[in-house]
Formats: sequence, C-alpha cells, structure tokens
Amino acid sequence: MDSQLYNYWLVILLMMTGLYALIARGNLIRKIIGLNIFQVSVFMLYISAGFIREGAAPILSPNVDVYSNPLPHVLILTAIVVSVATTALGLALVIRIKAAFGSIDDDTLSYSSGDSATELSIKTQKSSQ
Amino acid sequence: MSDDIILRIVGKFLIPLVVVFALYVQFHGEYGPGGGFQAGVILGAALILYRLLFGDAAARKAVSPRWLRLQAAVGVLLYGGTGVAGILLQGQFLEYNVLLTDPINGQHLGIILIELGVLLTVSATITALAYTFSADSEEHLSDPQVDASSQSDQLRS
Amino acid sequence: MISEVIDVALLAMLWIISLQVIFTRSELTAIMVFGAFSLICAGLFLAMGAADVAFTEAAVGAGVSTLLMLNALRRCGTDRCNSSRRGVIDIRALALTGVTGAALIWGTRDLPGVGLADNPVHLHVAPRYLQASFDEIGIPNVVTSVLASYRGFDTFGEVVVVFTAGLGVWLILGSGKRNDGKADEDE
Amino acid sequence: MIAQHAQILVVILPLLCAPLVLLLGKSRIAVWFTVGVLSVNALLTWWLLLQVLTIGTLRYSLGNWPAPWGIEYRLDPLGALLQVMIASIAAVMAPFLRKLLAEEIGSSRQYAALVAFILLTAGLLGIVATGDAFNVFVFLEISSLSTYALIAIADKRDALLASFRYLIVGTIGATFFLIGIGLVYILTGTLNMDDLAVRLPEVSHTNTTQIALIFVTIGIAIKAAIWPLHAWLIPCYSYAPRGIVAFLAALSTKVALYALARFLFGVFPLADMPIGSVLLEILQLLAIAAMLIGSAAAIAHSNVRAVLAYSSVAQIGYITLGLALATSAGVTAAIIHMFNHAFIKGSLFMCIAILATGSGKHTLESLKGLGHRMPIVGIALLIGGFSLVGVPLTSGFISKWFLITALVQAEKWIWIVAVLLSSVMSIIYVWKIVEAVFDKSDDKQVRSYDLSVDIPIVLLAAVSLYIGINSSALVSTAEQASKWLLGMP
Repeated sequence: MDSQLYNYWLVILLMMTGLYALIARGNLIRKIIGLNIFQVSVFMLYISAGFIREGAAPILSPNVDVYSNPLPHVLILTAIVVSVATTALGLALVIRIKAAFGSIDDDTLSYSSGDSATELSIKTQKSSQ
Repeated sequence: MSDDIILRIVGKFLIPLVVVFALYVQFHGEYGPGGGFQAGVILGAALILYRLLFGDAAARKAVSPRWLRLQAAVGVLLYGGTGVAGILLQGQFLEYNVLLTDPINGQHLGIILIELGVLLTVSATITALAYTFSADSEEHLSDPQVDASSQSDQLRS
Repeated sequence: MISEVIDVALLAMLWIISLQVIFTRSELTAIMVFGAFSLICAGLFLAMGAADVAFTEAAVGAGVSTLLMLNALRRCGTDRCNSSRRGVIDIRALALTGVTGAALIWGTRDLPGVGLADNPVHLHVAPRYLQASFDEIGIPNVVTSVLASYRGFDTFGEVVVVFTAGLGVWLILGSGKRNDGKADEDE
Repeated sequence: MIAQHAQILVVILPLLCAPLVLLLGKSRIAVWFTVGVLSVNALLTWWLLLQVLTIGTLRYSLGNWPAPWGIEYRLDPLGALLQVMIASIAAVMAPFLRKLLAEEIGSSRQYAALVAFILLTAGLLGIVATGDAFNVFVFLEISSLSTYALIAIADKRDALLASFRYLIVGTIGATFFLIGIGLVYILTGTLNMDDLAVRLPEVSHTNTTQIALIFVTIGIAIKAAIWPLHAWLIPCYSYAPRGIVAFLAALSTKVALYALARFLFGVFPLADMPIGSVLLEILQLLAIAAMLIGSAAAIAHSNVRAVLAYSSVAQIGYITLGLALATSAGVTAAIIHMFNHAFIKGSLFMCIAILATGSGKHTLESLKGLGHRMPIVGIALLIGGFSLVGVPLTSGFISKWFLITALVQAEKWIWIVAVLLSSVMSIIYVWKIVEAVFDKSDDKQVRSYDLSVDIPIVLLAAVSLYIGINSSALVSTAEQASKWLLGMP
C-alpha cells in the first residue's frame, strides 16, 4: 500500500514549497504566486484521491467500465474559481498598495502609528460637503 | 491598439472563431469537458483580444463597463431565478425536474439556463477584470500623501 | 507502471519548477514559472482522468491568473525584488512549513493508496453519480451533471464568488476618478 | 409555500438582492429595497427559530436530491439562533451603514459597497445554514471576499495593507480548512456533515482523522481570531471603514466560532479520537491566554478601535473557553456569550463610529467630552461598556455568570481566577474610554439627532439591557442548542 502514497507525498512537498514562498518572500506579488502554488497543490490532493488506475474521464460512454471519481473534480472546479477570485482581489490590493506606499515589499510596509495621519486628505474634505 | 494591419486583419478573423469556440464549449459541456465557466473565460479572452488589437476606447465602445456590471448581475439573477422557478413550480430550490413536464427535459432546460447564467457572469467579470487591471492611466491611483521622494527610488526597471 | 513513472517524473518536474518561485530574483520569471506550473498541473489533471479540471486549470491558472499577475506587475513597475530577505533561508518559514508538511505526511500514511478502485472514496456517494446520473439527468458528462444539478448550489455559490470578486476589484481599483467623486459610473 | 422554503429563502433572498441592488444603481430605491429585503429576512429567521425550537432540526434538500448526493440545508437550534442574530443585526445596521459609507467613501461607490455588504450577510447566513462541509467553504469565501473588499474601501492606506494581510492569512486558513475537509472526504467519500458524523467513528483512530481535525480547527481558528491566530484582526478593526467594522466585529468571528462548534461536536467523533481531549485542553489554554493577553493589550492601547479589537480577542477567548469545556453548561455559556457579545461589540463600535464622525480620529484624546454632545450615543456606549465588563443587569453579566457556573461544575478553579482577572482588566480599559467620552467639555451643544443612526444604536443597546433583565428566553434557547450540539436531546 505504502508504495502508492508517493503521489500524496509529492503533492504535500509542492504545497509546502508554495507555502514557503508565501511566507518567506517579501514581495507581495510573489506572495500571491506562492499562495496559488499552495492552492493548486491542494487541488492536486483532491484529484489524486479521485483518480482510479485505468479509469477514464467521467464522461459516460458504452465501451468504458471504469471512470475516475467525478465528485472531487466538481469540488476542485469550484475551488479553482474561488482561487482565481481571491487572486484577482489580492492583486488589485497590491496595485493600490504600490500606489499608496510606493513599495510592494512586505518588509518596508508598516502601519502608521498615528490614527488619521494617513487618511486621504481629499476624501476627508469631500465627506464634509 | 495595434497599428499592424496584418495583426488586425488576422484578429478580425480570429475573434469570431474564438467566440464560436466559446459557444461550442458552452453547449458541448453536456457531452464533453467544458461548460459555462470555461466558455465564459474563452469569451472573455475574445473581448480581451479585441481590446488588445483595437484599443481600449474601441473596446469600451463595443462593451462598456456599465454593460459588463449589468451582465454579471443578470447572470447571477438568471442562475438564482432558475432555482426560484423550481420553488414556484412546486419543487425545491434548484430542482429542475419540475421545470417541464418530463423530468429529463426539465433537467436539460435547467442545466442550459444555469450554464448560461455562469457564462454571462464569468465572461463579464473576466472582461471587467481585464479593463480595470490594465487601465493605462495610473495617476488617479497615486496617493496624494505619498511624497515624491519615496516614489522616485522605486524606479521602473 | 509506465504511467506511474510519468506521474512521478511530472510531479518531480513540478517541484523543481516551483523551487524557482522561491529562488528567482525576478518577479517576471516567477510569474512565467507559475504559468508553466499551472500548465503542467493541467496535464497531470488530464492524466488523472479529470478532463474538466484540466481544461479549467489551463484556462484559469495558466491563462487568467498569469495575465492578472503580469498586469499587476506592470502597474507596480518593480521587477527586481529589492527585499532584504532575498536569498536568505527563512528559518521561521522553514520550520512552519516543515512541521505542517510532516504533519500532513504523517496524516496521509495510513490512507489507502492512490488509484485503487476499492478506496472508500469511490464506494460511497460517487457510485450513484456514475450509475444513475444518465437516467436521472440524461447527459453523459457526469461532471456537468454533478456540477449543475446534484451540487448545483455549490456552483451557484461559485458564480456569486465570481460576482463578488468582480465587484470587489471594481470597489478597490475601478472607478478611476476616485478623488473627484463624480462620473465614475462608466469607468 | 414560504413556510416550506423559509430555510433556503433566508440565504437566497440576500444573494439575489445583491445583483438587483447593483442593477438599481444609485437610486434611493436601492437602499430601501435592501432594508426591506433584510427586514423580511430577519422576520423569516425569527419564524425559523420558533419552528426549530418546537419541531427540532429542519432539513431542506437543494434540487430535491437526497442528502449525501445533493447539498442539504440543516438548521438546528444553535444555527437558528445565529441566523436570528445575523439577519437582525444586518437589517438594523443597513441604514446606519449607508449613512456612514456615504460619509466615508462618497456617494458614488456607496451602493457598490452596499452590494458587498449584502453579499457578506448572505455568506455568513449560508455558512450557518448549510449541512455540507464543502458548501461551508464556498460561503466562507463569499463572506471573506466581500470582507476584504469592504475593509479596503476605506480611504486610508493602512486599510489596504490590513486588507491584503487579512486576505493572505484568511486564504491560508480557508485552504487549511479545504485540506482538512479533503482528508475526511478521502476517508469516507462523503461531504455531508451528518453523514460524516456517522462514518467518521469507524476511522476515528487513523492518523488522517487526527490531522484532518487539526487542519479544520486551525483553518477555522484563523477566521475566528482565536489567540495566537488573531493578528489579522487588530489592523482590520482599526483601519476598516467605521461602519463596516461594527458589522464585522459583531458577526464574522461569531460565525467562525459557530462553524468550529459544528465541526468539533457535530462532525468529528471527538470522544473516540486520541487527540480529541488534548485538542480541547489546548483550546482552553489558548482561550485563557487570549483573555489575559487580549485584555492587557487593550489596556495598553490608546486608539479606541484597537482597544475594542483587543477586547474582542479576549471575549473570543471566553467563547472558546466555554466551547472547549465541551460540557453542556460550558457550551451553553459559550452560546449565550456569542449572542451577547455580538450585540455588545456591534453597539460599541457603532457608538465609536458616530462619536468619531466629526474628527475622523479614534484616539482617547479626540473623543474627549463627546458624550455630552451626543447623549444618546454616550448612554449606549455606557451600556455597552458596562455589558463588556459584566455589570449586573446587563447581558454581559449573564454571560459571565453562566461561564463561571460552568467552570465551577467542571472544577476548573484556576480558569475561574483567570476569567475574574480578565474581567478586572476589562474594567480598566472600559473605564479609560468612558472617562474620555464623558470628560468635562466646554462644548455642550447637543448634536441634532439622526434617526437612521440613533435607532440602530438604541436597538442594539436595548438588546443588551433586555437580556440583562430578562434572559430566560435566551438561556432556554441556548440550553436547547447546546443539547442538540452535544447530541443529547
């Protein structure tokens, strides 16, 4: 049995590589890439679980008996969409952070201690109208 | 916008093909891989290609951002509306069997409707994302509070 | 046996590629590497009988995500990562991922092997989809049946997620004239 | 017909309301439409709660596919109580939010923010309503994505950073949750929570189940901001738009705690699992640490929103402690505090938001004497503060009373000392705020009243007072809910 688990373990190695990139690298875009690799590897975990040797893609056809499990496929289709949605939102934030802080290096980004020191002056004026 | 005449002419032929391919993926989803989501991405890609070849202004004229928001909202409503139709026809939410007298036909109709909803929302969102992400003017994003010095040392590479 | 060799070879290749994402200095390289990573993943999905997932991963991971990343990079305008962390092994991250990975490997040790037809995952719930979906729904692609009908509500949630993301990006980035407070209807 | 479908309508009404509001655009109808839908929704949840309390668990098969094959909605007393809380607070806060959003982000994108708020509400309701583990993930992401967007619309650059960091941490949490769900799915082949509860005992001793439990717990704990995974919460609560933070502080962590309770007691066979009791012990320790460290940090800060954020970390500790006792009394106390704290923190953040409207600042200094200018807000703040401390005749007292009773029953004497110590610390930080707000002020001019703001604040504060005086309905509901949750009806 054990010999057939290498698939899971390689997938876990991939996950951890993504997670490492996410934590260790300072650039925010790189963090998003790491996050994506982490998530895609998790998808691979699901698909590996649904895999059956000699099994065909689950599209019914009269001369096929064994199909791979369709349920993980459906779950991962949803998860891929969720992942790209998160990526889009994250990258939009990165663009705004670059505009606001002038940097996308996590080490140089920090909250300003003063409360309203960083409020956009124009906005504050507008709200008083 | 591309000034290369060859690119534009090839593009003119290519874009309808991409759209047809998207529709194929959409409606072939019952028999092979594909469906609303994949078709939506491809349709979005066709619009992005159009924008690359004919420029931002032309693309916005063809498909305005306001229209895209409308389309995305309609997609969600179509999906949810199909579900609500199941309730109105004495079934459960998202029960397609009751949509038509024959349950199998009902399932077909239901799946076609919701896949259409997926297509509308996904293609609109992908296109809208491309519009907002590749907006060329950046001045509106610059923060008035960030002084010039911090920006000047972040030179473009 | 051959398929297993290909499988391991592809996974090992993926790992080497993904290491690039940690070590490369250029963000552009990292993005392109991620695109390749996604594409190979799509190939693996296809090899494991997940045609729909492969299609989507190729379109979304290698297509949309990479495109969005490139656009973000262009607008951020810094290719070289001038982080002080570059090249340094991050002990904290290494420890955290090490522990997590070890826990996962320990947790998967007593799982049934990959690819066996009598795994519990194939014996419950899924058989009905494969056996009855053609009579109950009438279309051959079981993934579409499950996605659109049996678990149609997840897909509704998925559409709402896409809608939310579009709305969110519009709220964060769009409406170009944030500061004059008018006429952002059509931007 | 509505009766039969109420369970699903509660979630799909806001889900469909969101795109409609986007279509309606800037018109005034959009706002009233939203308030209308959310009010109808709140009424539906009340009706559902009464149903659940009389009939028992309600089930609804989506698409009419039976349970493990299709997605099932499942409402037990705890879920119904949570839904009442979410829908009521959302309905009451909607006009308040519109007002504050208009002030903070300008009217042009305000309706889009309103759409995101409706989606957030729908996401939270969906997490509570569903009986399918993967569906929890989908709705968790709907609520999370709308939260990230709503935090980032504040026109402060710190809000962008807070939102981004929350996005990264939150997505790691969601992915951990996905890994955990995947592992139990591989073991059992099912995703339905009740079906999992039936099938997991057979494999309760495998490594995989232990690791799955740990990953699910960590994933949800990040969303619930259980110490030490709370770091995202402080900047988010400190920099998010003032109106949004009131809603987030009231509800989002509570829903995550509900999900934690569901998975700990309703899915995993905790008693049979080798790590089950260890995990509960660890959660208790983390809860104690959260109470003490959170309260201490709240005392140390001078930004009122940071004070309240750290106070939330401490209060989440109380709830976690009650849950981790895993006794009927403990879980009852946790449920009561979940409910009370939602109203207390919601009203406190609303008060602070209104008090800070003029200056846009949230330091103790900038709030000085404002209680005299806005007496209604000031009194609501006082009630909320007293409640947070646990003064008798407020809802906070009821929470603490039940928690301490549960600890006495479980003979956890040291934990009682910690709870009391944390309560004393809460007196200090609440006093700081109250002292500043009611400081002597030269400007005694009373602000003109604004119904769309004052009514929500008064309502939320009134709930705290009412529960403090007459808690029997809440207590009996919570007792019933904890019995269902622990599987001893």
